[in-house]
Amino acid sequence: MIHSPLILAAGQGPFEATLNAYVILSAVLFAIGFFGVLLRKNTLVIFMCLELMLVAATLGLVAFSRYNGTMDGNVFVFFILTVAAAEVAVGLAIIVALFRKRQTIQVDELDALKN
Amino acid sequence: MFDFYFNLPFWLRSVLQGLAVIFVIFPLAGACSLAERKVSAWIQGRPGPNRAIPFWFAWVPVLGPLLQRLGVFHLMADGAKFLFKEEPVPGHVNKFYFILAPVIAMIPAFSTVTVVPFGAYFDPSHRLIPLALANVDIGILAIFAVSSLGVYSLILAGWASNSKYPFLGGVRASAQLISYELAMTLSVIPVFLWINAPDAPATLSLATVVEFQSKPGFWGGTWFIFAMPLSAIIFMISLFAETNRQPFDMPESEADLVGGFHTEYGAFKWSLFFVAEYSHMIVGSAVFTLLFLGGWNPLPWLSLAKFAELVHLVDQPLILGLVSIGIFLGKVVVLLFFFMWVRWTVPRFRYDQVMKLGWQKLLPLAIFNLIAYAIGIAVIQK
Amino acid sequence: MAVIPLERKPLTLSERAYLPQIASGLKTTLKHLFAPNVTLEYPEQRPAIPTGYRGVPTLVKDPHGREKCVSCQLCEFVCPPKAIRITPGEIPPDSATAHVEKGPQAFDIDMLRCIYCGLCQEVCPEEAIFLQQQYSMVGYTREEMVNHKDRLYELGGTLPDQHFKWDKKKAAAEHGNAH
Amino acid sequence: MIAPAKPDLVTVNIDGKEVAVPKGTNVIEAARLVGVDVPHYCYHPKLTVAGNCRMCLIEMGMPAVDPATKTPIMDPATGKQKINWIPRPQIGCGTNASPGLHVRTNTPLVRDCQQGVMEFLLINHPLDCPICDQAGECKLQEQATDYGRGYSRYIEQKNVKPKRTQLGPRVTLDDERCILCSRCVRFSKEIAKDDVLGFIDRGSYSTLTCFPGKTLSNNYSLNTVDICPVGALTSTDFRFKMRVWFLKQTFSLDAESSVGANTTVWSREGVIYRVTPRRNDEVNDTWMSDSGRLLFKQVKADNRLAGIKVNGTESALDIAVNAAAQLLKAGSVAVVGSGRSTVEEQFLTKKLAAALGASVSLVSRVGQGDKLLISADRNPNVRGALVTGLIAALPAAQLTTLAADVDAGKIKTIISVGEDLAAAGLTAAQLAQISIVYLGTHANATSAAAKVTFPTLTSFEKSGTFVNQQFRIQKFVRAVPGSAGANDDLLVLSKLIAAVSEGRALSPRAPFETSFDLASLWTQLAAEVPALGTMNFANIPDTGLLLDATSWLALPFVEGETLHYKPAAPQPAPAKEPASPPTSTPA
Amino acid sequence: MPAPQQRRIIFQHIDEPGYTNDLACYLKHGGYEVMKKSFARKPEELIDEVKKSGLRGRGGAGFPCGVKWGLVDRKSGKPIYLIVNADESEPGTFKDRYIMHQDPHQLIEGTIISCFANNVKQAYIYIRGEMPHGARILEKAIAEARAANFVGPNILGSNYSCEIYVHRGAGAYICGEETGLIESLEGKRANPRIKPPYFPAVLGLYQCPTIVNNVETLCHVKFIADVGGEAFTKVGTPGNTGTRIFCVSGHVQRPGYYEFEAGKITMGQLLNEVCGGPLPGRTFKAVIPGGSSAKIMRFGERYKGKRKVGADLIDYDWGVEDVPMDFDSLGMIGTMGGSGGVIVMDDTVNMVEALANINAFYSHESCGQCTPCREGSLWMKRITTRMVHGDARAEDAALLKSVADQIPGRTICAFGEACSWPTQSFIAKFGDEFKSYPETKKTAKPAEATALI
Amino acid sequence: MSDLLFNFFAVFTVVCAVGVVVNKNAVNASMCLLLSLIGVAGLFALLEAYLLAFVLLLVYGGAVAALFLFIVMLLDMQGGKRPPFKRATLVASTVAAGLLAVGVLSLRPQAGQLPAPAEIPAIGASLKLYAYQLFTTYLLPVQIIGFLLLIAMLGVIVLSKKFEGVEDIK
Repeated sequence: MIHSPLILAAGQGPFEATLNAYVILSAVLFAIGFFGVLLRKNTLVIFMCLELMLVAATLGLVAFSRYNGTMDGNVFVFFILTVAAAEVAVGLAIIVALFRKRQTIQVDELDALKN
Repeated sequence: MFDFYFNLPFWLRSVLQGLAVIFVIFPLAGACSLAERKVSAWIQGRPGPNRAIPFWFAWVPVLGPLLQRLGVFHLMADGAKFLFKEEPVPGHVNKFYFILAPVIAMIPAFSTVTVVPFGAYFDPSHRLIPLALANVDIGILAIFAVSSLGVYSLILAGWASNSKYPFLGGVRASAQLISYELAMTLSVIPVFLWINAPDAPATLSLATVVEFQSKPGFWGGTWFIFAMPLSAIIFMISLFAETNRQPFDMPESEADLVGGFHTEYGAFKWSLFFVAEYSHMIVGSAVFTLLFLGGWNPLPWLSLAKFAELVHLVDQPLILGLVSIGIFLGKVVVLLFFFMWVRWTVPRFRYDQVMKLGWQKLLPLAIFNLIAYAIGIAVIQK
Repeated sequence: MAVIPLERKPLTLSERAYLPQIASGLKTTLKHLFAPNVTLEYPEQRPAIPTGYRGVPTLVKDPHGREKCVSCQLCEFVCPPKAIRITPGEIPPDSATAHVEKGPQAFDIDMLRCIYCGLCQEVCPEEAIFLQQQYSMVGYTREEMVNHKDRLYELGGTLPDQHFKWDKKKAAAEHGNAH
Repeated sequence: MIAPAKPDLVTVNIDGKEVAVPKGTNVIEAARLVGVDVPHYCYHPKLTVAGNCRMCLIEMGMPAVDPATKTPIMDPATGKQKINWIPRPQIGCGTNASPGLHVRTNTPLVRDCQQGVMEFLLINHPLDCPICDQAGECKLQEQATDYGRGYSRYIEQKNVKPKRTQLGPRVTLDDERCILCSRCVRFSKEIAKDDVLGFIDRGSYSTLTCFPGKTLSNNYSLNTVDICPVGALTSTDFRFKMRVWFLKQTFSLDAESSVGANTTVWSREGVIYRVTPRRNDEVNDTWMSDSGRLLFKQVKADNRLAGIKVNGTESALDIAVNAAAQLLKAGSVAVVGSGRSTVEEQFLTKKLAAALGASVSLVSRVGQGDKLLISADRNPNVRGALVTGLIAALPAAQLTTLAADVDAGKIKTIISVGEDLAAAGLTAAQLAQISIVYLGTHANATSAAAKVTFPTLTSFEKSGTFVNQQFRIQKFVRAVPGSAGANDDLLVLSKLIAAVSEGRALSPRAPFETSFDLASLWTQLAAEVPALGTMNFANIPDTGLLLDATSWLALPFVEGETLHYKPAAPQPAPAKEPASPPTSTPA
Repeated sequence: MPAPQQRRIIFQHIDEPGYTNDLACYLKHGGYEVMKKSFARKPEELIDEVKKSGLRGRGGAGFPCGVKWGLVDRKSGKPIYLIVNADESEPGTFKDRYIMHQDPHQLIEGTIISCFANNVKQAYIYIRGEMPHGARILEKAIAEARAANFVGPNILGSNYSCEIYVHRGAGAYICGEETGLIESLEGKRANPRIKPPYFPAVLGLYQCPTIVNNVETLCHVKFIADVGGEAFTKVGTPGNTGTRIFCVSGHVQRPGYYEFEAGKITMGQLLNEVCGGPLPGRTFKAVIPGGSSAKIMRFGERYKGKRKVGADLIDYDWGVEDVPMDFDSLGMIGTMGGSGGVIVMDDTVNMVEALANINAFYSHESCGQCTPCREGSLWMKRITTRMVHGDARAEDAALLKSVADQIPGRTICAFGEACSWPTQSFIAKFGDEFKSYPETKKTAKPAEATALI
Repeated sequence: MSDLLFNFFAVFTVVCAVGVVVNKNAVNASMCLLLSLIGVAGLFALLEAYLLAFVLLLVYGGAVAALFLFIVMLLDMQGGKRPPFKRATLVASTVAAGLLAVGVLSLRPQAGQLPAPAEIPAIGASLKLYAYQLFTTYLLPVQIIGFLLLIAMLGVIVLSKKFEGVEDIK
């Protein structure tokens, strides 16, 4: 059996996919997304990282839902997905509009509020 | 016999199934290309490919010339040619994605096949068991989900080619595929609304759809194409668009884009795109058959079960299975022919017309269709 | 000129729905699907070449089998893709056609260049070069695609015209004309 | 020969256009000045007027003057002096400009005359243009299209006349094509002074032929071919070789003697087919010698040197240049230049000699001048060597001094730029004694004996300038690409100079730089050679440019009188301008 | 109106019984007296007399002799030559031959007088090569005259020397053209020279001023020197002074040469009365009044116009018979007096065949120097020959006329006119015969005459 | 078996997620995002939420990531240059990573107390349950989400439409 270091960190010995593992994974994914948002200057990549954070959240929700035997989490994932889709659509539209106006989407270059 | 198969280890079964997919779909797609050439030739009043024949086969008295006239060997010759041709990779491309794109094209094309049921047989307890490689409960969703990934191959191919026309082709492909996915999805919802009556076990399984169309009674035995013609039309049109078939083959329209997204491709990589396109066609046709044409049921109001009784095949699972597969494949083949038929009938749209049709015609129509059927079903099933 | 604007007739519902039109289109193509083939299966069946067809340029001989070309090189001059190359030469005095004085030593037409325009035939003052009915000209090498003089004569054969311009000249020279 | 200070010009009116021409100019030439082309066959500007083709018929008139009162009669309609038009058409070639002459060249009468004459000329013409070498440059063809009626009304049998007559070793006659313009007869009589051609028989049966027992074999016989307006006289050498419309024309010079006759080289795809004279009224009119026309054969000669050789083995240019430079740097070098080299090459030869500190000698070639276009000095460019300063005195026929030096052991190495040392008086033993670097075009004793041989280009394969006997600098342009293995003399010389002057400063600009492209070489030439002043290669007119020859008039040149040249008696400086025609200045 | 009597000036003694061509006989009839008389006068006076006389050249063109002499360049310092044009070869003309044969000394005397008048030291008699007999007679006569010191150095002690040489021509019609004659005399092909610049009066023989006069003209000069210019004008009519010799040939009863005062006799008188009219049973059809190159006249045709008589203009309306035989009247009706060779044709003659004969002559005699005449004459000959040989086409008449129209006025010498005028006039007058000739030829037997062509 | 798959998908997802962050090339980044999403979908499948897995694929894989890729290509920018990390960033990152590690480790002790998945019935695949929940308990949010979607759609249309007049002001 292959043990990923990540999973090994969550428990001792041969690991079973417990809720903890999913939560940790979710947290790590969220952290990675967060790092991305902080570190990257490219609006598009930042946006992708945002999506990554959303997905991390859904992963947690699904895992909780699964381990708790309720539907609530799953239903919320539905909402999240819907909102995410809407967000992406609007966000990308804004980015495109921005690019058209400024010819750049680097956040450090987008430092003027007007024009 | 089936036991033997089911007793095999899971991984071996997976491998076997995978191989089956490849070895069935690949030649089938190839045959489609031949069929396409033949159909186009016949429609245009010419004989079509009828030259190639291996020298050792030319001696066979009747069969040889016949197969030659049918152009069967062109299929092999083409295949061999694609395999052995030099693989050109232009210097200006992004090599990684350039090579990746045709591979990606294959993945959704082949994986969707796994969830398509293609026949049925009666088990010893006279239960109708659908034949599928993976009979999942959410079949249609799986198909939509996985086939929607096909757009990546086009986008990547167009972008990685790093030249003008492929890029335009890729852009067109992505926009078109995303646009028509909406109408397509919406058009099938009435079908599942219908079959998922409040008291029925909720499912998205395609086998269930077929099962529903094999029930006794008028509404049970009817095919959905009669019950929901608008859905069927919208689905069919969207299917054309999703598979990049004429009149929707804007991503590869040679008149204005040379070859579209695959302009820079040649040899085997190019053939992969084509196999993928034909696989999409096959899967699309199969799904249409399942959803609207009663699947493996021979005729409307004549379900496979009744048919089996009529011809006394209930106890012959193997034969009945083959018969049902035959019926199913027959419908698929007719649909494939229809694809080709349309191709040589309807001229290609302009790109703005494609978009207009997708967003301004089909999408409202699908929504209207959905609402109407939702109300209708609600009223009926109350 | 009076311009009469014509209003386009508004489309009917069925036309706007488009599907009936497609259906009728499909009907048409289906009809053709079962119609017999109209094409010619080329290597086995050959088309009937119409008169005036401009095939491979060839050199022809007169009804007595004599060379007509006098290597005036007008064809070489007029040839748009410069496919013709002639090496002129003097006809030896002991030849039967010595009175023609000049004839081609070599006459090459590069069929890789030839565009079958027929200007050579048009310009030929001796009516020695003709674009005849030969239309398929193939070879495996570039050299094979250059038609040399003997090949050109082989392709061209003999044409039954009755000009005999040089015979008349010779007869006049032999007869002479007294003052 | 001295042009009058003020030529008396007369004003004539041609087709309504006034033009002032020198008195005595005929109507054809005057019309040419106003851009009117009067068709003609027998008229040739350098021959007497025969007036027999009747093609140049024009309408002529003089202003009307009352014979009694000598006052002009005015035309009330136009308010100008009335013109008395002569009802009969007049020939343009025989009508000289006189004050007030009025000429009409496009009236119905004139056109009718031209059409009639064209028809007459064509009825007995064999019309065998397809096999006629003149086709393409045939006046009959050209004027038939311009002035002919376009179809034939003649159904009778044409005259039969002798064909393929060998008039001489180089000229073939087809009498059927002859239009009896008599240009060739007049040329032979007036220019070549070899009156061998004439007509026999009468009327339309007139036949051009040689006088009994004579042949057209003088050294100018091919000029009759050039001036023949139709294809009657053809060059035996050029006969049936190539159509003229394929040939590229390049301006060149006859390198046969110091006359420097202007020529046109006709080539196609790198092959020269013929050489014809080019009109230059100051040098050769429109003539050239037959011998000069054959010079192009040297381009494809069998004994042409093919590859650079070092000690008998094939070598590359740079290696050979280094090998030569090694030989030359060893000292005791003599340079043998050539009167056949171009001015540019002589200039570089001089540079090379200066770099080596070597003496320069030239070889003279003196033959019999024919008083027409071959002068006694058979080197085309001895004066170029004088102008560039390569030599200061006229060369001797034999290199006796050099031979003595070789015998004395003073000379170890000779570099010869195009001269055969064996022919110039060095014995085989002397050749064997020394190292020879040879630049030349053809194989000879020197090339055989040479340690390093550079094949170079003939005058047809390179561009350059010659200074002729009148001290007229004339340029010629490359007609065909150089033969395989041969290098431009200028390239070899400049590389040699660079190689031998390595690390040595020998001129104010050090290290010595030179280049072999004419444009930059000419900036250097103009800067360093005073006589060449502000010239450059591009602005030398096609007819050449007279140089100031004052410094060299005292030298005893060997040339006798030729067509446009009278030798100036050697006289002490300051000398007058040499008796030569007025300089034609570039337009 | 009956025909006037012959007025024999040139032929005064010719045909007289017993009149021989030797010097003794000539002297007996007053020979060389005029010469002696003239030597007493100044040359300028003689020229003036000739000018006054209005003598027109008898060679064919009718150019006034005095004017011709006046044009001679006397200032150049070059010798002046006189050439007697005895190259009489116009078909239909045979007057000079008779003068030379029968009265050579008259010619020699006239020549010497003319030479004296123009200060000519050398004169040439250029006699046609086909007249060897005439040449011999002339040579003998000159030898006699020289022996009598009528020719040669210091003639009769007058301190005036003049040599006369007889030059036999090369036997070509074109040698009768004065510049062609000069060329021939110089020993070259008789190619006429271009004028300008080679006017004989300026650049003639050996590029010297040269006078070329016809035999008959010089004989008239002798008469003028005798009687004076004023008296000469009394003979003939104003503008056409002196007598004319008509050489009548063809279909008349009495062909021969007749000398009449110019303009005093009409064509009808000449042919009907003097020559005895047409042959029995025939009628006149056409006549060529001045040698074969003159334009033909058709009997039965009327010529209308105005002419000047004295100061008045009077109408004329002539048939052929009414035309006075002088240069101007003949010129008025579109033909010319020419050399006086009157060729008569009656109704047996087919005009196509006649023209074929004439064309054959001219194409044979064209020198070949300049294009229109060289090619045109042969072409016309070939057309008429072809017609005669039975291959006539309806359009040949138009073609012949078109070809003929392309020649005159465009050649170096007058041969162009000479060879084209017959064709032009034949077709103008007898176009119907040409047009119908294809049919004629089919019905009629080949004419004997065609053998000539 | 499922552990193996979990491990595989977990590592795959994380690696791909890291790829999104660190990739210079935006195309690579979006492709990594796609792969990461597929990994998450696999995890969903492991959690027996098949429906969600495919919806995730459909929405995220089929549309969102494709849109990202589309925009990346349309704007033709290759990710842009990543500015060199400043020291402050490095320090902050280290601290943050440490905090994350602490958080992860803090979860470890509770491992045993959590319910085992085997006991729980698979509910994520049941379409009916979703429908039931959505149209009963969460009806209001569904309406709100629907309204949100409508607003977003309008917003996108407004944003992406070119207004000539507005452009002219500039």
